[in-house]
Amino acid sequence: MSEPLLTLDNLSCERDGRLLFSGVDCECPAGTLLQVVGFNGAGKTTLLNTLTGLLPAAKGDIRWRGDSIRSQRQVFHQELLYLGHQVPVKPQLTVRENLLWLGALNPPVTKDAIAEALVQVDLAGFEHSPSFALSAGQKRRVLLAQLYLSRATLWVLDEPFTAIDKAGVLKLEATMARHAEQGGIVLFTSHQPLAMAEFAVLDLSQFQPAPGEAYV
Amino acid sequence: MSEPLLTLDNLSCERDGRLLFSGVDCECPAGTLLQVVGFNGAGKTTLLNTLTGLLPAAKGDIRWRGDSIRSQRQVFHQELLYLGHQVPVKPQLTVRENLLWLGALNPPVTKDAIAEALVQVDLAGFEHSPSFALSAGQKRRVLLAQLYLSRATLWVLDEPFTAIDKAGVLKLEATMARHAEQGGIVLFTSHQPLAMAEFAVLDLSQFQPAPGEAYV
Amino acid sequence: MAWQWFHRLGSPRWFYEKSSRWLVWFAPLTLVLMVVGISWGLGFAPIDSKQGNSYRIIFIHMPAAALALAGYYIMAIAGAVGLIWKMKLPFMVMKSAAPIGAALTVLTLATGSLWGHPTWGTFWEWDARNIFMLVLLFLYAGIVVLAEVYPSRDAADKACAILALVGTINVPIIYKSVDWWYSLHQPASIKLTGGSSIHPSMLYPLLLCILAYYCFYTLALILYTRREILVRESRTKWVAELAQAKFSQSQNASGGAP
Amino acid sequence: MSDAQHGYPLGAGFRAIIRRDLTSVWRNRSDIASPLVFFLISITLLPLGVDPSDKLLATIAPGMIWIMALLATLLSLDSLFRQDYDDGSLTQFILSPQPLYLTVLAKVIVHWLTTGLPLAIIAPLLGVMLSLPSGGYWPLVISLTIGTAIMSLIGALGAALTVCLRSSALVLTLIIMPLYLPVLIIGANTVSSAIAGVGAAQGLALLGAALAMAVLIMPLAAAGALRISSNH
Amino acid sequence: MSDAQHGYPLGAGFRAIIRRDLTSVWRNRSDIASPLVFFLISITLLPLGVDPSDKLLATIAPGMIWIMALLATLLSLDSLFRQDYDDGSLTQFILSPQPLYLTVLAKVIVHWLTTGLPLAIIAPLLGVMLSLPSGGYWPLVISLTIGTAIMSLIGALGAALTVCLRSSALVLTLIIMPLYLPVLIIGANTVSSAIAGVGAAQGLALLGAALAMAVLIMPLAAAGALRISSNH
Ligand code: HEM
Ligand SMILES: Nc1ncnc2c1ncn2[C@@H]1O[C@H](COP(=O)(O)OP(=O)(O)OP(=O)(O)O)[C@@H](O)[C@H]1O
Ligand SMILES: Nc1ncnc2c1ncn2[C@@H]1O[C@H](COP(=O)(O)OP(=O)(O)OP(=O)(O)O)[C@@H](O)[C@H]1O
Ligand SMILES: [Mg+2]
Ligand SMILES: [Mg+2]
Repeated sequence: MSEPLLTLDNLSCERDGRLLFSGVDCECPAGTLLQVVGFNGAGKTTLLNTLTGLLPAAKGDIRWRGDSIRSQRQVFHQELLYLGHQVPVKPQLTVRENLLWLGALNPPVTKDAIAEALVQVDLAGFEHSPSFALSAGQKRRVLLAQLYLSRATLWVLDEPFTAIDKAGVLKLEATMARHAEQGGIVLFTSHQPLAMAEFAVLDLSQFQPAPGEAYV
Repeated sequence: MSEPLLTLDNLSCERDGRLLFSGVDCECPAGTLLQVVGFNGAGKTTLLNTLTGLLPAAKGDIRWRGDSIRSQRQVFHQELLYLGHQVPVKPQLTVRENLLWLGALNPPVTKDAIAEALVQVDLAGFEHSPSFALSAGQKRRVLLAQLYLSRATLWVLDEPFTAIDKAGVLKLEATMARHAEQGGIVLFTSHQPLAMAEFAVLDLSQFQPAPGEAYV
Repeated sequence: MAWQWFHRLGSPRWFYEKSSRWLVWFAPLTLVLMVVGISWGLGFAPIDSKQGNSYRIIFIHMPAAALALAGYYIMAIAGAVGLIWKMKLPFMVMKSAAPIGAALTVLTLATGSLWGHPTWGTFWEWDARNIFMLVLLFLYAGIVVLAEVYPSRDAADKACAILALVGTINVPIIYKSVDWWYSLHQPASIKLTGGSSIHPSMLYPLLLCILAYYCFYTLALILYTRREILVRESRTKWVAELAQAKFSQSQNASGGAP
Repeated sequence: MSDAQHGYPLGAGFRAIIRRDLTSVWRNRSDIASPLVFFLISITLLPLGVDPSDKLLATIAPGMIWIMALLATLLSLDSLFRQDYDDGSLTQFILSPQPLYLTVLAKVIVHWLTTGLPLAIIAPLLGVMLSLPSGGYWPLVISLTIGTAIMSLIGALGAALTVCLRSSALVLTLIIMPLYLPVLIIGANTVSSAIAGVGAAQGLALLGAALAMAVLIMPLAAAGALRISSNH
Repeated sequence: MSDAQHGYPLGAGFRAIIRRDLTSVWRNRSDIASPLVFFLISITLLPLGVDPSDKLLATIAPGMIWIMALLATLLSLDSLFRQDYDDGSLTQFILSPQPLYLTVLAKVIVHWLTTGLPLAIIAPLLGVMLSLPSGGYWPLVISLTIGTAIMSLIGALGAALTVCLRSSALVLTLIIMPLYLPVLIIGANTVSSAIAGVGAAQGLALLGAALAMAVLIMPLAAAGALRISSNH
């Protein structure tokens, strides 16, 4: 087997001193498509945030291409695309202007690439609409357009299907599967039943601390 | 058949001068469980907002117990519970304090009723947690606890299943079905496939204006 | 090894248990120093020829002013140590130092105003050092408030540390600029000038008072930090056991009484 | 279920909002402290920026204290409805059977209790720092007490009108300032004339009348403005 | 895909943020107008609150203009990172390979261009309203230009520290005011000494040195603070 790109090594996370889960081990070689599941409050969002370096881990380590992410933050971030709960789309800017700045945070984007990405998320024709006049689902689609612009290897998506209609969900699943096929890694959370054929599942419910051990 | 409680009469809505849908007719007698569906941007949220009186209708009328809602706003609001995209939960207050004020906007709530409602939404034990320390799904559950507190007849729920885990979705569906059985009305939107047995569907895609007619 | 020792020092539990032992002799010592120093200054030092008895406020006022300033640097250093070595205890020390420093600043301001009434004829004068003290109070207050309002404790610690560190650059700048501004506007103040003019019979009690204040400051810092440790670690096992022990002790005591 | 229409308790929502907002403020205690701090600090800035000789300070003291109280109130206004708007609470207020007038009034009362009143209480201290002549203290406190209440009421209208704007803090200033001017002029004058020995009764009477009018009109106008802001 | 590691364009994100923020401000044009309006109005309030005789006004003019510029800057700070925090843009900044220092610097530059600079440009007008003596105009403009830049930089730290607080506007005041004091004192003095004929060179040199230091330190500290605020 190919060497794992991303490794979670005995990872534990806590919030305000309360242990959420502990001892998560996981190796993701290129081509991984992994759904993180668990009940509300299990710690999925916390796991994803820790993985990207936004939150500190309580114990354990996260390695990217063999080295701890803390020692190579900038290199790691070049290969990372993170889409969270929140929608960083400025209401007063048009759809295209939003993608221009979001894109520029990672390697350069062209206007053509943006037009192409907007077609992919069914927002063609909305390039010049101000973003405050979009519906909930359309706003999230602007965010998802980044999937078609980014050259990142690792996609970390927190509930990417929120507010997306049925056709949109199917298309998004296909895109995620294709990224994995092409040697990328997709980690995502979702509570919805999915139509995709093959993906791994990491169930956080199994890593919860025993009743008395949340506080050490 | 029993007389309809809620009637949409040839309803059309527009946003910024663009016609979203037109000619929606719908009668909801007691016991209606109606899902509003449509692609992203079809106008579901707009329809629900118009229905509750938050947005003006472009054409047509909304009647409650036979009279236009505009002529009897206060009476109508006493029988209405609206849960939207947004989560009016103050981060600095505890879960219980939030439900106390939310509940007080409608007929009085007791602390026991709140404790009971929190058990229903699986938040028992979180009464005194500050709300900012809740996960996305837990925050929405605080909002949903209102379903168990309210005495309203008409429930209007915009994507109530967002961020809720599988067990939670099943329970919520059951609650909605029971409310309808007991003579209430539930209008909701959702893009998720549902497990519920019987509910009516209003597909907004069928009421879209013809290509040239969005601007009149 | 030295490093091991250093990291043990960072452990709140270790500090809590050790400091229990220190307090046994340190607290009485501080008390004695305070009583002796202040009663010597207020009761037995000779009367000042120009100011009469009102000058005696200096025994409370001057050490408080000195410590209020020193306390800021102690707080900032604790914050820096916490940030650099990612230890919990220094942050707790930093957080405890803020209210103590603020209290000392208030004390300086209050005693200064009291003193100002007989000497300047007014409670408040826009004098360089008064302004500086007022600004120091705001600097402390900023840290106290920030620590209070931050939603998460870890974040609050680091944020306060950053603010305190930036403050250390700013404190001398503020001092200088206030001084500069003041010298442009007003003639020399009515203050007693320089420590050198002080007679030994007043100097010794003053020095003793300063020593007593330093001890008092350390004591207050230890007590506050211990409290902070208990609050933060309240849900850990060792605190639970401690509470259990205390509880059964008191239970035994009350049980044994009849 | 139609029994909900009868015996509907009007005061419940009013009390709940007051309790909610007071609890919120208490949780974020800095909310009370902060207008005070702004007030204190900006008064402290004064002698730093201008020549701090006693006579000059005493001349400008009543005016400056009033101006700074006005600015402090203004600063705290933006947050009056902001959070309720952003998180959808406002929608719930509007869709609740409680009259919106009462809800707004509840919020204004909490706002005044937590900003205006503390300002008025702390004002004498600042008077000392600016060497305010001794005749001015009581008129200062009373006029500020009434004046800040009027300003909270007027401010509610401004906050309601601008709540749907992204960056409202300063548009608010523009809308509200002209309405605050008369309050400022009457208030500062009341204090000055008390110091000059002319007596403060007339000024205070005027302020009282203005307060009565503001209580009647402003929450109504603000409620209307909120309905408009929410619907878009 | 590892070629992304090579030839990574550093300036792209910096320029994109500047362009984005300028466009945003231009869309909400009131954002520029509003600190100006606050500045104008509060200076206008002055003669209403205090005795408007020429001599008195001229004495307090440099100090008052500086104080009001400071307050206007302070008012506009709260929104510096607020929206980026609320909508998750900040997370994207932090997770982007662009150095956060540059991103913060870009935001500070836009802030200064849209608040500080206009204030400095309009200041002479206010000087006329307060009968500022003629020697003071140039020192006023130049000292304000440099001073507002320093204040934007310091303010970025305050805004970054308070961005995760619910009601930050006034905690911000508390934190920032003491840090602004030296700038105010030096700035106001520069103008006064120029009017007194002593010359403004020393004050301006001091301000320049402070600016250089602030450019180096403040965006770094603010970047650290943003990482802390975002991670909770
Ligand atoms: C609210 C008013 C006052 C404040 C904020 C204040 C503040 C200070 C400060 C900051 C120090 C410096 C301590 C040091 O350098 O180590 C100090 C020392 C001192 N103050 Fe005050 N002071 C006030 C009023 C007064 C008054 C009214 C007097 C007497 C006329 C006075 C007499 C002294 C003396 C004698 C010292 C110590 C000797 C020296 O360093 O010069 N102070 N005060
Ligand atoms: N505030 C607004 N101003 C102007 N136009 C708007 C506004 N909000 C929404 N729209 C437009 O109205 C249309 C319908 O929006 P609405 O939010 O009702 O859609 P929806 O059916 O709820 O979609 P979704 O499934 O994404 O939630 C969209 O095309 C959108 O562009
Ligand atoms: N900012 C915070 N401070 C303290 N505790 C928090 C914070 N955010 C979340 N928590 C706690 O951490 C736990 C996990 O939260 P997290 O958001 O990771 O859950 P999740 O698995 O993503 O849930 P969901 O399915 O609802 O999104 C929750 O129980 C919550 O109470
Ligand atoms: Mg989550
Ligand atoms: Mg919608």
